[in-house]
Amino acid sequence: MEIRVFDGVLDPLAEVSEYEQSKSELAGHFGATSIFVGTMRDRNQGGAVSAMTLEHYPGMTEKYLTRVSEEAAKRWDIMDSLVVHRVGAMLPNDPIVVVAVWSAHRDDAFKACRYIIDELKTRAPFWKKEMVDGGERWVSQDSG
Amino acid sequence: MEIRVFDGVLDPLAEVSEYEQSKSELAGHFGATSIFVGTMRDRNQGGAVSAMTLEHYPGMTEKYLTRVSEEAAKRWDIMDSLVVHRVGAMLPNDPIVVVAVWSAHRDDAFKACRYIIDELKTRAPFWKKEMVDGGERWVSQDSG
Amino acid sequence: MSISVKYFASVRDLVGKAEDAVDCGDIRSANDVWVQTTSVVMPPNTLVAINQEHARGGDRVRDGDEVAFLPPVTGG
Amino acid sequence: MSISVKYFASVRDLVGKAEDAVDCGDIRSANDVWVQTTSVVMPPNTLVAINQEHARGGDRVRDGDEVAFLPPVTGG
Repeated sequence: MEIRVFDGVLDPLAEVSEYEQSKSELAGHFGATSIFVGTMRDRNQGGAVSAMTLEHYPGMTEKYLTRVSEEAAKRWDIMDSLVVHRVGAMLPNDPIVVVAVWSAHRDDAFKACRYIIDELKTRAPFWKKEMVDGGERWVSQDSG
Repeated sequence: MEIRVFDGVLDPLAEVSEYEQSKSELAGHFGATSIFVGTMRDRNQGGAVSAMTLEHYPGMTEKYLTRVSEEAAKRWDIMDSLVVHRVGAMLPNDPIVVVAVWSAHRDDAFKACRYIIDELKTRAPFWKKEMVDGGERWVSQDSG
Repeated sequence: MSISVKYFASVRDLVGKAEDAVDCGDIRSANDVWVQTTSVVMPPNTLVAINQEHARGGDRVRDGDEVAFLPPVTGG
Repeated sequence: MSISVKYFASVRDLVGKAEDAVDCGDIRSANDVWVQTTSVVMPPNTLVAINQEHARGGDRVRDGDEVAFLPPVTGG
């Protein structure tokens, strides 16, 4: 299980591949991987967005990403999970977050992956500030 | 929307990355990608499996993968989808299938991805023959 | 014209051939195709496809159709 | 010892500072921390964290605690 928050360019599928290859104990044992990638869109709440800055609460963020991952591992029969979340300045089409779950079977993989991203969006202390026509605005709610 | 069946080595996340990059009309518009990878396990039905051969019904397979992808696109608000399925001889830890769905929001992406893999497993004409201790056996049911 | 017949996976192993062809003659259904082209009882979980569409054993088949007998599918 | 206070995102913009510290004195709750360290009304959707755990405004705070005021989260 790994969680990571960093300021920089996120290559989500490279993160998943590298993590999977680093965990030799997984090889041959998992049959299902569910991956979610969240990507910055160029529109939100009906308006064009040209750039975004993601702020977080260092320490608390990692604590909650770890907790949510552990909760998923208790609730479903999964073998491993990875969460990598980017912070800082980014542009439309930039990946923001990747969640991956490895399991023997697909039902557990899908449900655990969905749980982690849903809980991340509800509980992990991240905030988005968007650059829109006319200035900046803090995003006030999850856009789904 | 793309579906593909081929005999060879499948690099599932490279397929997803390449497809996404080839679809420039997606850039900036999607916010959620749900990806499922099915991978060969080294055990099934309680016994060790050393190798596997996947057979299919050429023509009918492609027809049903297309149909299932189209059904998902009608039922949920998605922007694009990709299904790549490997056939032929393979070994444990080899990826067998990848499904990816791009959408504005995560609920549609997750549900459409789950629908495609579930329906693929129910309706698309693929058959697995496993090499086990003592010989070969046709797999008689979906292992999840 | 005739009906082309395909057998897949464990069904192919059972009947000992991958393909066949049969004159339409008095064949009306996919089940009739099985009876005319094999000497074994159809396994109870066998699936039928007509022209690469899932179908039922009792469904009508016609000259030029492609009829296939499939075991339960196990892809993905 | 004292209570360290953090303000994030739109809450930081509102109060005009990212951090503060306040003596425990007669402070009992996170809400008391807000009142003692800011001159504005707490926005109704403000979240409170005590020692990096989600908490409630009325929850008890003690000397050495880290209290944070957060707008609704929008990650992922």
